[in-house]
This record gives sequence, structure tokens and C-alpha cells, in this order.
Amino acid sequence: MATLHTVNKSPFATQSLLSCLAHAKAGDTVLMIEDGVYGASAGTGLAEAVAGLGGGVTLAVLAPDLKARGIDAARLMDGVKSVDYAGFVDLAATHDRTQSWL
Amino acid sequence: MATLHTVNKSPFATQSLLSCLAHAKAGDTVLMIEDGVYGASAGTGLAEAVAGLGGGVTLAVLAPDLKARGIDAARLMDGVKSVDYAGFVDLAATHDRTQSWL
Amino acid sequence: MKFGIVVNEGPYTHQASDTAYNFAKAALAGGHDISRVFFYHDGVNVGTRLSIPPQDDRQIQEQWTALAKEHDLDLVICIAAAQRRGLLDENEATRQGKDANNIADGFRISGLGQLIEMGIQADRTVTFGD
Amino acid sequence: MKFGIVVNEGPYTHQASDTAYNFAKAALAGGHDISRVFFYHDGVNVGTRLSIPPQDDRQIQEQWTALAKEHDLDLVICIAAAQRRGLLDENEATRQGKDANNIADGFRISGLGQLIEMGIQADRTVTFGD
Amino acid sequence: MSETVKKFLYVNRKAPYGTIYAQESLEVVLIGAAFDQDVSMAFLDDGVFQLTKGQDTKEIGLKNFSPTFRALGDFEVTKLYVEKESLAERGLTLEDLQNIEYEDEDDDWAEKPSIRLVSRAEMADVMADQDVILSF
Amino acid sequence: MSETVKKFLYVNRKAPYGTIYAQESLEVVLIGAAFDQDVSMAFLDDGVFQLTKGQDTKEIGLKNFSPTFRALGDFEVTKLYVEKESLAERGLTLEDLQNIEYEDEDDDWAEKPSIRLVSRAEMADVMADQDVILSF
Repeated sequence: MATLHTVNKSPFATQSLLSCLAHAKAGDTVLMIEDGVYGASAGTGLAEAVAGLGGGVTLAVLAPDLKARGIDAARLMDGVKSVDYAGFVDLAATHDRTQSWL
Repeated sequence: MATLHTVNKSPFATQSLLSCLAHAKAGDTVLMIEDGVYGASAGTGLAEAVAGLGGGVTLAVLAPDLKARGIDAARLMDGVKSVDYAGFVDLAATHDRTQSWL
Repeated sequence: MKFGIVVNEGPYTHQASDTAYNFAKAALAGGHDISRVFFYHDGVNVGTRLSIPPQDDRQIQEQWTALAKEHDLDLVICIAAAQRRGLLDENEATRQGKDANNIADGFRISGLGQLIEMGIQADRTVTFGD
Repeated sequence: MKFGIVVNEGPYTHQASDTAYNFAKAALAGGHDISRVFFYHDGVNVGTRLSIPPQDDRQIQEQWTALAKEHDLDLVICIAAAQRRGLLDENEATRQGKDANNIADGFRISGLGQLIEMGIQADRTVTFGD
Repeated sequence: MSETVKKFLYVNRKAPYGTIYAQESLEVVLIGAAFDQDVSMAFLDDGVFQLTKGQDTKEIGLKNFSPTFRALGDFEVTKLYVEKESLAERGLTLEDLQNIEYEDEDDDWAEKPSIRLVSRAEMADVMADQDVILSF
Repeated sequence: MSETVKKFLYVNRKAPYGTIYAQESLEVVLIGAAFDQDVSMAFLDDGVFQLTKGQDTKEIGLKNFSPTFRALGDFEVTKLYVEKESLAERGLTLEDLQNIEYEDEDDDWAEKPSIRLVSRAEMADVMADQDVILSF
């Protein structure tokens, strides 16, 4: 019984990603979309907090949004899974519910 | 040559107030409006950061927005000035420019 | 699998309606069903037929209308949210004494109950917003 | 003193247009002038005459129209932002081949140059947004 | 009864009045009550500000919708989960919130509090126990 | 010349594409260039993300407006202040941003960088030196 969480805000601008990670449970997936994809980069002032909170949680990022913003996939934190829209649909289907952190 | 800064977001949700305070100069006024008024309360997890960054800066709050949200004026941090819409207009007129931290 | 989709933001200003559209397209391409798309809050503004974006930009309403035609989708605009924001169909305009309407082809206006019904009927409900 | 006011968000969803209205009213009551109110981004949606809020709520567009009448205010809606979002006057509708228009009394549609001009002419420019 | 009963959770993370989400969330909850589902509401992050008492919107010109929370019990919406950590970070206690009650039909219509203070971990459990999560 | 020349600052604090503000800000700047005012742009907080190179929006279906930044020089918009601290917090350096240049008519049309890296304190000085500040 796992949840797919989506986060569409930059973690540098709002608290949504941190709040989401603080409520996600082991087995859940947190998918960063839209401006949320900035949370998936290594080497930022927030990367440690994101990696630290994500224990037991799968981190994923929507690749089309990453490309749009000019972020090279090589910048992603270790273990972040990259999906396209079809992959987003699969994640929504294979988790029991979706929660949007707006 | 002073600036009136307005902040309309809750500091618990976004970084706007902290960014504003980090750019305000001595002699400026930071006016918290709309959901920004939550930044003016004492005894919160952010009050110290707000008070600390505001050196030389006058903090003000839009009282109608405070009342709307059920925050008693007694909760305000020391030194926060309370104004109504007419007071907001006066602040805009007596400062050389207005900058909105959206 | 049957998806229900909620769109909470208007077109162009937020990416939400674009992401919802790309998600819906991918779900249909993947063989899933979409039981309904519910437009709430500023999302109701997606359904205006009066939008004229620049030539080199996408036409968000037309994308939804075309997708709905192709896959027989049920695009529902919340009536309460729509009334506040000035989105009307012909019936509503007449009933309310307004001299114009602006709803686009393929969308229909109905109540919030349709959102709950969608949540009950769909296997998964996914929300796109701000 | 002459104020210029920028409204960047639509009605009801964000408080920005309400705060701008209350600011404008207070400025006029205080003996100041308002050289123009410029509606940009989703702010253009403030100018629709098709809005029907609940009876016990304020009618934001009518508030602006009434204030403009009383004080001869210049309420300008950005044409580029308005086209994207489906806000049209009669001329634009005809020119673009649209079968309806929705702009309210007291508002006019014009270009972004009006925003810059307002910034030049006003003593103070104040922005309300999200 | 063959009708599906699903667990619906309405998640409120935004302050009232600055944006309309809190108010329109409440409108869904009231309509949704007619569908006989298992309804809960979650208040965390700035969403806890929605429940403060003494809200008075006269001067800003918006409609004060906060009294509606006290009517939720009449619609059999009786589970309002409020996160302790969110309250504490904002300098709030239960005392600062409205008194929201419902009449328990299984207990001789005794008046009981609708607000259930939960820890962040408990809130995560509430969220993980739902069929449909609507976020505002 | 008796016409007023004012200092206009366009403040960009938001990421591109998630919302339209970055794009519509650029539209104002281009129109505003015709008015012969003293124009500057400020990029801080998430606004620095607007300037990254390699943006490719094909898959999300939105228009890629980032090439427009390179055309600003032709409109005599040549002062793009970018905050160092904002870049650093986001793991970015000048290398990650587009190369934006203008031709300096006072220096034999030499190509010069439009981006001016400034500290937070210097950004505050830039802001305090303006007549009109438009925020997006």
C-alpha cells in the first residue's frame, strides 16, 4: 500500500518538498515535476536535506521538465530515477494512491 | 532614499520574507500584507530569524489582514508597526519606491 | 486502469494544465481509461473558447477539446468555480442574465458532486495544481 | 501624489486584486491621484463582465468599474496577456474572428507600453501579485 | 449495501484568504458529504491557520468562511486531523483554534471534539490509509 | 532632452516554465526598451534558473523563450545583474548560464558580457538605486 507523491514547486522557493519528504513512508515514491525538478540536483544547498529525508523513499524526476529547464541528467543526485510521462502514468498506476503536494 | 518592501506570502510556506529582509537596507520598511502577516508574530519558529535580519529596517503589518486571519495584535513581535490601508498608502508615498516580493 | 484527473490552475499562467494534458495523453496511449477530467479553481479557465495565444505557442483549450473528441473524454468544469471567474455556457448565461458565454466545445459545466463521483469511480485520482 | 498600480493576479483565487482595490480606494480617499491601473498576467481576468460570485460575496469587477466611474480611473488590460487568457473586447473579437467578447464596462484593452508609460508618469508604482 | 465506500482525505496546507483554496476546499467537503463516503480532513503546514478563532474579514472585504468549520459536524464530517508540529512551528496551540464539535449518534448524541491533534508521524499514517487524496 | 528618463528594474525571482512570470517579464522588457529608459534586470533566488543554457522544452509542449535573453543586447538592455549567493545555493556557476553579450557602441562595438555577477549586498544596492521596480 504505497503512495506516489508529486511535488511541483522548487524547494528553494517553497517548503513543499521538505514537507512531502517528512510525510512520505518507506516504499513510497516522491516524483518531482515542473519546478519541483530543481530538488533532484546534487551539489545544491538542499541536496543533503533531501537525500537525508528520503530514507526508504524512492526519488524520481520527470525528465521532460528537467530537459526544459536545461538541467543535465548528470547533475542528478545518486539514485534518482528519471521517467517520462508514460513512466509517470506507470508510477500512478503501480502505487495505491497519488498525493499532490501543491 | 528608502524603499517600501511588501511581502504577501507566509514565511512558513515560501522564502520571500527572508529574501526580502536579506536585501532590505537600513531606513527601509518591510510591510507584511495578505498571508505575509504571519511573519509578524512573536513566538514562532521563524520569529528570531525575522527579528535578526531586520536590523535598521522597520517592520510593519497590514492590520486588516491580521484581523482577517484571527491574529491578535498582542502576538506581534516587539516594534512591529500596525497600519491600515491609509497607512499603507502613506508608507508608499513617504518611501521613494515600492518593491513587491512576490 | 481508470484515471480521474483534477486540474486546479488556469492555462498559460501555471504549467499544471499542460502537465495534466501530457499525463492524460500518455495514460490513453498506455491503454488506460480516463473516467473524467475535472477543472476546479482557476482550472475552469482552461475551458474558454476565446483564448488566442501567439501563433508559435500551443492552444491549450484546443488540445483538450481535440483529445476529448478523439477519446470521448468527459471534461467537466465546476459550476461554482466557473461562476466566480466568468466562465459560462449558453444555459447559464441565459439563466443569469448575461449577454455572452465563452465555454469551448467538448467541455461541460456541472457541480462539485462530479468531482466526488470521479474519485469514487476512478481507480486513481491525480491532481495537478499550484 | 500620483500612484500607478499593477495587478498581476485574477479575481477570487488570489487576494492581490482585493488588496489593490483597497489600496486604490484609500489612496483616492487620501487625496492622491491614480494615474492608471494596469492589469497584467492573470490580472486581466479581473475585467470580465461574466463573473457571477455568490450573493454574499463581493463582485470584484463591479467594484473596480464603480471606482473607475467615480474617480475617472484608467483601467488598462494588457492585450497580450488578455489574448492568451480569453479576455476580449468587441473590436478584438471581431478582428480575431471570435463570436463573443467579455470585457466589462470601465476597462480598456491596450499594449504593454501603457505599463511602462505608467511607470514613467506615476510618482510611485505599486505591484500586487502572487 | 453494494455501494463503494472510499476513504477520502482533503489535505489543507495553505493559509486562508491570501488564496481561495481553503474556501473552495470546504465547498467540496460540504458537497462531498452527501455521497456517504468515509471523509477526513488534514490540516498541516499553513493549513492549520485556517482553523484559528476570531477571524474577522470585514476590513479586507472577503467573506469570512471560518464559521463553516463548526457546521461540518452536521454534515457528518467529524475527523479533522491537525498536525502538532505545524502548530508548534507557528506558535499556536489548540487554544488558538476554534472549538469544533460533533454530536456522536453512537453515544447518545454526546458532543465530542472534531479536531484530533496528531504528530507528524501519525499524520503520515492517516495519509497512507486513504483511497482518494484531494489536495488544495 | 526634456523627457524623463527613469531607472527601471525588472526583478526576476521565479523559475521558468512552472509559471509564466519569467516569460511575460521578458515581454515587458522588450516593449519597454522602446521607451528609452534606463533599464536593468535583476535575477535572484529562483530567477537565476531562467538564464541556464541548454533549455529544451519540446517534450513539455511549452515555448522555449530562453533564446530571447541573447537578443536583449539588440534592444539595448545590457545590464543583467545575477546574484552570486543565489547561484551558489542552487549549485550553479556562471558556466551554467547562457553567454549573453551586447555590442558596446561607445567602445567600437566590442562584444561585452551583459551578465554582471553581484553579491547579495551589491544586489541590494542596485535595487536601492531605482525609480521603478517591477516584480514578476
